[in-house]
Amino acid sequence: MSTTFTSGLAERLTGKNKGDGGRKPTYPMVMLIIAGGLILLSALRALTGANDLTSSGQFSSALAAAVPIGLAGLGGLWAERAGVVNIGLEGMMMLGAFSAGWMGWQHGPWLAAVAGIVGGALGGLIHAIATVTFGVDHIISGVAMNILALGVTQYFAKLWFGAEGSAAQQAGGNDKQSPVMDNMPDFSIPGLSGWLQSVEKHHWFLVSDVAGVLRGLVTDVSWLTIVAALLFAGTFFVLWRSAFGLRLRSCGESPVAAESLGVNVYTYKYAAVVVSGAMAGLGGAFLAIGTHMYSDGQTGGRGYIGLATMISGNWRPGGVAMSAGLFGFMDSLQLRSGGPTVHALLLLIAVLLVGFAAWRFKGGKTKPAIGAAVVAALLFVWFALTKTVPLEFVDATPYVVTLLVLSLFAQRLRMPKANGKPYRKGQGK
Amino acid sequence: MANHDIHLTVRRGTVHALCGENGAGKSTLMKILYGMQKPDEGTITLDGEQVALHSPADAIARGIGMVHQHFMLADNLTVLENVVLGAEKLHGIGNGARAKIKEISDAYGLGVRPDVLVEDLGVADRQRVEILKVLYRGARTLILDEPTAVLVPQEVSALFDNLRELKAEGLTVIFISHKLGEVLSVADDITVIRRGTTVGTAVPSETTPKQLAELMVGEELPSPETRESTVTDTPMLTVEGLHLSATDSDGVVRTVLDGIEFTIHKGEVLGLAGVEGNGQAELVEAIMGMRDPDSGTVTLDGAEITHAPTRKRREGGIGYIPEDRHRHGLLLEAPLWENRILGHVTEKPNSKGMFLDNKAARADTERIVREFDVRTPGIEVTAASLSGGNQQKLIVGREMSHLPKLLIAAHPTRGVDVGAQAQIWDQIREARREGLAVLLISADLDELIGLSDTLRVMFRGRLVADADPATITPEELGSAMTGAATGHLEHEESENGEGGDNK
Amino acid sequence: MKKFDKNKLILAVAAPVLAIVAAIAITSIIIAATGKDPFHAYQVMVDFGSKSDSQVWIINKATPYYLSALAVAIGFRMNLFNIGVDGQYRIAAFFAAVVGGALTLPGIIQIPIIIIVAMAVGALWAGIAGLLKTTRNVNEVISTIMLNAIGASVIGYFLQDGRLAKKEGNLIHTPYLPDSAHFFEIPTTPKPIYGFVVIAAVAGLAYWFLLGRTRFGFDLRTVGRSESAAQASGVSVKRMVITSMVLSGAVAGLVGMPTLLGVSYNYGTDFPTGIGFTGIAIALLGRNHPIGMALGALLWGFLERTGTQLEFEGYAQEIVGVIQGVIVLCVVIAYEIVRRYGLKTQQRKVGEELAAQARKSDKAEAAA
Amino acid sequence: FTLTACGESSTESSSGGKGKGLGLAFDVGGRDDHSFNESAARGADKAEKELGVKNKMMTAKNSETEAEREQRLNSLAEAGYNPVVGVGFNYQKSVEKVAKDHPDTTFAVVDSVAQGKNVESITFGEHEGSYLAGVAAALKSKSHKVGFIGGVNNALIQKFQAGFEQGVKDTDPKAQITSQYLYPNNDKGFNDPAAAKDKAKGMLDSGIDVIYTAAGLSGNGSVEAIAGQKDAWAIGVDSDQYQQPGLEKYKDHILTSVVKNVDVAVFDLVKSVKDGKPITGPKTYLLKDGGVSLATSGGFIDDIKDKIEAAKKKVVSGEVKVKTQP
Ligand SMILES: Nc1ncnc2c1ncn2[C@@H]1O[C@H](COP(=O)(O)OP(=O)(O)OP(=O)(O)O)[C@@H](O)[C@H]1O
Ligand SMILES: Nc1ncnc2c1ncn2[C@@H]1O[C@H](COP(=O)(O)OP(=O)(O)OP(=O)(O)O)[C@@H](O)[C@H]1O
Ligand SMILES: [Mg+2]
Ligand SMILES: [Mg+2]
Repeated sequence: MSTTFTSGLAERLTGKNKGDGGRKPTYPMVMLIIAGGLILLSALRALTGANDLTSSGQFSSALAAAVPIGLAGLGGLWAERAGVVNIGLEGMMMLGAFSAGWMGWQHGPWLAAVAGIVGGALGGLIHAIATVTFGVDHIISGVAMNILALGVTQYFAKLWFGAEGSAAQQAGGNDKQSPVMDNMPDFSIPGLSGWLQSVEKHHWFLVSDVAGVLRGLVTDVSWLTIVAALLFAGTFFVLWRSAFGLRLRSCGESPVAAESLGVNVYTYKYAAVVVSGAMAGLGGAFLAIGTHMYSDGQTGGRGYIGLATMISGNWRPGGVAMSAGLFGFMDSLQLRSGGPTVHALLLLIAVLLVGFAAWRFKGGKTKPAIGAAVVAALLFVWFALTKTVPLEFVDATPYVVTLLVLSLFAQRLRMPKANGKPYRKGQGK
Repeated sequence: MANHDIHLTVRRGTVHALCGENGAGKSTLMKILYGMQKPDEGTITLDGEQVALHSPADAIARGIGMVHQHFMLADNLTVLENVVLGAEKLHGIGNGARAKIKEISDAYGLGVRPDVLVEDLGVADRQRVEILKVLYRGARTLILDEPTAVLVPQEVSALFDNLRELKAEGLTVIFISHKLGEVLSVADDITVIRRGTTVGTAVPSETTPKQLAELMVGEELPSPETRESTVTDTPMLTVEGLHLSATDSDGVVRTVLDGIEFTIHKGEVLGLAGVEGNGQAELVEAIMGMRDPDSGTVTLDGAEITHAPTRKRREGGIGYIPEDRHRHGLLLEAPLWENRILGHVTEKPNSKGMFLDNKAARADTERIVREFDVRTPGIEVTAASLSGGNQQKLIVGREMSHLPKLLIAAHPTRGVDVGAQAQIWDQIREARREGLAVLLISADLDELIGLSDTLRVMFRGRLVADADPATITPEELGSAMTGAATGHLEHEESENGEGGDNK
Repeated sequence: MKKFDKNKLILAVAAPVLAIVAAIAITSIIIAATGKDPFHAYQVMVDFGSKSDSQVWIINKATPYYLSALAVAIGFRMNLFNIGVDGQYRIAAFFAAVVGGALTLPGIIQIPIIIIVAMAVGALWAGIAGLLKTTRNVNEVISTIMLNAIGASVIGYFLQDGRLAKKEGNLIHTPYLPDSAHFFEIPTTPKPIYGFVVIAAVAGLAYWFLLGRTRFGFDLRTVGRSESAAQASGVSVKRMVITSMVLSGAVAGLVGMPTLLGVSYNYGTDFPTGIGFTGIAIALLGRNHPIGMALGALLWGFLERTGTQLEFEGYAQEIVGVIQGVIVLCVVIAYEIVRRYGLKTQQRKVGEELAAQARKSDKAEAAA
Repeated sequence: FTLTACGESSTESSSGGKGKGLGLAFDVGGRDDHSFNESAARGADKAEKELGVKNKMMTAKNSETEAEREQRLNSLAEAGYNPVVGVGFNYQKSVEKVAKDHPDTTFAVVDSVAQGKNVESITFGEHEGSYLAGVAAALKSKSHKVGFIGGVNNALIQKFQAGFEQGVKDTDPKAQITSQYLYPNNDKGFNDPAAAKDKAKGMLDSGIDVIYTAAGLSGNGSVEAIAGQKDAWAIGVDSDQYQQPGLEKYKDHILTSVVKNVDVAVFDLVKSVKDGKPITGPKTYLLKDGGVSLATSGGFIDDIKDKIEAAKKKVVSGEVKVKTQP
């Protein structure tokens, strides 16, 4: 999958909500774009023989990789929709992962998820106190939050998991990791999964690809993934279809106006940031539950990436889901199949860039068109002359992709208007 | 203290006007009535019942609604969302609410479309949304804080028609303004506030504007009128064929300035009239070098500066009193002396070569504070702690200290009290006598007419009309501002300047 | 006038003191809650920290921290959040090590070349973020975070046997710098202080002078205080963004130098990471003030030096991380409280003074 | 001239007498890492039990600098611990430096070669152990496709890869080997089970049925993925992973583990110091010294025991020379 494709899609999905239509995506349009993407991917697979591109395993692990990032992004969305920038997501994820590890080995994965939510929410609460009550700059508070969370989790991990002779240590815990917990149950849609597998095996153009993708999404799916999906849908309904959500968003758009209409802005900001922490915490818990334990450094910067998905997802749940999906896809692609498969993607990106160049050229923007065409040509050359991509470059793809998406589309993104701005009660003009 | 010893009684079913000069405490009083600020002492009685208003929610629950001086709208939300916000319980946030909005809008002829984004609306439309917001909540008492400040006269009379209709329905309207003609034309009762306290009441039918003004100010009103002409033949600023387009957030390119041509001579004040948002701000920014025009030329004192950077222009002798002093004129958290350096860091006495000369800058700030009567205990306090008027005086002092050839003054006396206003006018007049050219932009048409040597009207990015300030009336100017009249505006003697003139 | 200055001083000291008191209180509660005596822990730390070799160690440790904080602070002063100092100093140190390892020149030439390469590479890497911000409107927080990760990959690619590095046992590193490139040391007992501390001090001084005493510094601070006012005053905000990003990156380039020129003499897989993030904490702690940041860096060094010693007394050294986190959080909150309190008192004073003036003139009028 | 910092130095005031016992400085994993730190700790425990030598263990923090490692070793030496062992190749330079300042203390570094009169450099024949793992993998694979997952692409892990590949090739020349690393250059690779799980799944999906994972803690992830597939085998590393409590559920899929007996080396060193004849200089614990071995718990390789023994003999005798680089 590529930059231009998904972000274009995200763009459409998340475009400005212009009343009666305008750029609001229609259902058939979304389906059309998804179908187009699939056809491209299948063509690429058929052409390069990189079968893993659309295998069920690939999509299944992409989904698992996307969930924690997506949850962090969703957490960011909650906070920023209420006007509070949350760069402390990483720290809140750490707290979530830690709490989940602590609860999980004693009481199982479900309670671990709950503990993760609580742990993250506590982090959110601290961030809310600092930013909302005390009016500390949001980014500064977030950075402080990350430093604090790191210190606290490491300290308590040593105390609670690694103490000599403790029950936790006996059960396999140590300074850096919790004892293991049970599996989170998962499910497959019976019948469907097996049937899809048989179709997938044949590597028929498009048909097998669709089967692979579908199978990846319906086989061995953790229940927690379902919860995450529900949270995405729920977020949309709560924020865009309920009075609570309207009030919350109004705090991010114009807190002074909200205040003048009797909305207690502080309350909504608090609620949003705490929910934000809870989501990030659940993301952390998902990591811990997935590997059956908390371990030091587990979050690995996913909180920051979550922030990036929120931005490239244009502060909309659909957009966050799409860009988290892209990240998950790239991440699992490089982990599962390494260089050669990513190598195949060069071709796809080159083709899409040519399309982009043509589009810009038609729109009369020669400069970006030429730029894209040159990059496309370079990619073709690179593709033709090599057989694989160095692991280091593969490693960096998600980050490069984010930078690309942002630099191509940042101008079109629309963040909540009062996001990151200080707000004090009764001090509006 | 913003308010003390306030006594205000409003009769049900009337329009009650509250007037007072800038900073008199009108807004503060209304914020108290609306529960946004807490009074230290005193009581509020509503329909014979003593009430305590702790938050706007309390006020709303008691049928008080307020349209603020600065609009309280979220640009990125739709009209519907803005209206139902905080009142979701009444009719939900969906179709019920939409129907109700249409109903109210039709009943009072407000013409509000519920699904438009607020950012796409003009000022008058926004104000109608604000009024609808209040009515939607079933308010029986409406507070309108300076609703006419941003409207052209024609829009004002439409608004007044709306207000009369509301009154006929039995609603109570409290209406704030310091435009006395307006007040006399629409109000049933008038209360005057000065320095945070009520100084008297008046009955419109028995009061002249002059009496009211003196009650308000406590002294003769100063006049912005320019007596003798000092206009010379030497062009100072020449703008030719200026065209500017801007890309909005949707990537749509719009023309904001089109074919702008004018010349300001030494010793001339050119007044630019126009409803806000018609390109005046962009024109100023183009002349200041903050925006780069697509075509056309700007010439300052014989030197072409069309694409020169802002700093070059400032060094070349342009002084700038910005429209929004907090955004463009000051560093609020910096001490006064650093604010004195702002915009003139490359000039004496602020720097020597590449290095700052903090000592000299401090000394010169002391001088400005003294000569321009900036009321401050010292130059180390932050700009934020000064009142708006004193901030403005500091800015004027700073810009005048560098002996500009051209002064761009955008709303130079907005939000400034009468004393300071007179002082600023004097400064401009005096410098003009010494050959200063001034581009004056003001929403206060009296100021504009009184101070200018030449008048131009801007509408939708073009200069559509010109007029002679000696004869023109605010109404005539207003009709050009709405695009109803173009070309050279001639004063028609037959018309009587009803309601627009306060002298 | 004098009154204000005195108040200002009190207010300036109030915040860190408030924060440290709060931090000690919170940490004590945490330690006590785990059944240990917090005061004994502090005593151990103070005792050990006051030893001469500890002092040398702390200074050496604080030097890169200080440089990192300076780099971060340049951004902060103009409201740019350069989260990317970490990536910048690493990629800078790497290429400086490569260049330094390839040349053999007299020290007087070799050392400046290495330092200049480091500053240039750091500036370049940071400049990307600046450029993306000004031309493509990409938020620098996100872009620098991404660039950190990309920088790590770039280093990873070149830091391999046969590319720009070579193997020594299980370590992989760039070729050793020649002896001529070793930076001087200040001979103290029992261990020397790395000479780069002098450069750090000079950098601090230059930072103070540049920002506080030059036109450029004024412009930079203006942008930090109000972008719109800066623009109207004639500062090219875009150019300023790029310039300060580049400047910040150049200083970030220095961060790795004490290690490269004084300790490791090569860039290897064991080159220290994370100093950029520490720099953020210290810049916050020191409030972007050159002396405040120096104290902050020393405090960090002190905590890290003495934290290890706690292990011998039955405490967990990880408590240091908690202390650091709590201090930073308390400091940012305390600064905000004090700032707001200061502004309020000042406003009140101005109001009072004006009211007094008004009363006087009213009286005069009445008398007349 | 010489400046003197104020106050006495901690050395002058250190109360630590000599002979406090063994000082162990771990890398970030810590003593219970279920891997080779734990193995080192086992050696220390054994020394305490059998020789009555006490010990002190300290663990590194994340992203440390040279100064911190030096300080840790220094503190241990000054507190009177002897010998002082740096577990992990990151300690190489710091051991060299600190050993110079404490000539009367014996130092050791594991997995690296350090210079110094009073320094032992303990290295292991990981490639030899991995060679045997390769033999076992080749014999057990039904699909003739085997995989290797390394945590971080560094020289040490490449030794595992080289030995394994050679073992497979020598046993089953037509077997296909896929060798991949989790991270090119980031210690996160030793601590990212989720990544290893994905990697292993990818390999399994491509038909590989035996996977050897040399990635520290990350290995748990690949074991878990392998356990999800019938007839697939995992080969563990460092400790006998069949015995590991956290992997209890999957142990039926753990074919064997290449065990690195750091405990043997540590015990030997402690004993030598206690006996007054400290071991110094480089010492490589190879297959023949029992420094590395193939675990047999679970009994899954009992059926191919003979062939493995035969391979081991060839290696020990030098008939087969195992490469250290792929
Ligand atoms: N909370 C407060 N407590 C005390 N004094 C205050 C407070 N807020 C503002 N002031 C005083 O009010 C003035 C600040 O005015 P502000 O900036 O609100 O002016 P403004 O409304 O724009 O002024 P103007 O009425 O001249 O337009 C200062 O004199 C300040 O001391
Ligand atoms: N809490 C307060 N304490 C003291 N002064 C205050 C306080 N709040 C506001 N002020 C100041 O009191 C003055 C009255 O402001 P207010 O906005 O009520 O004036 P106004 O009559 O509405 O003027 P305008 O015509 O400019 O709208 C201003 O100078 C303001 O800054
Ligand atoms: Mg006012
Ligand atoms: Mg007002």
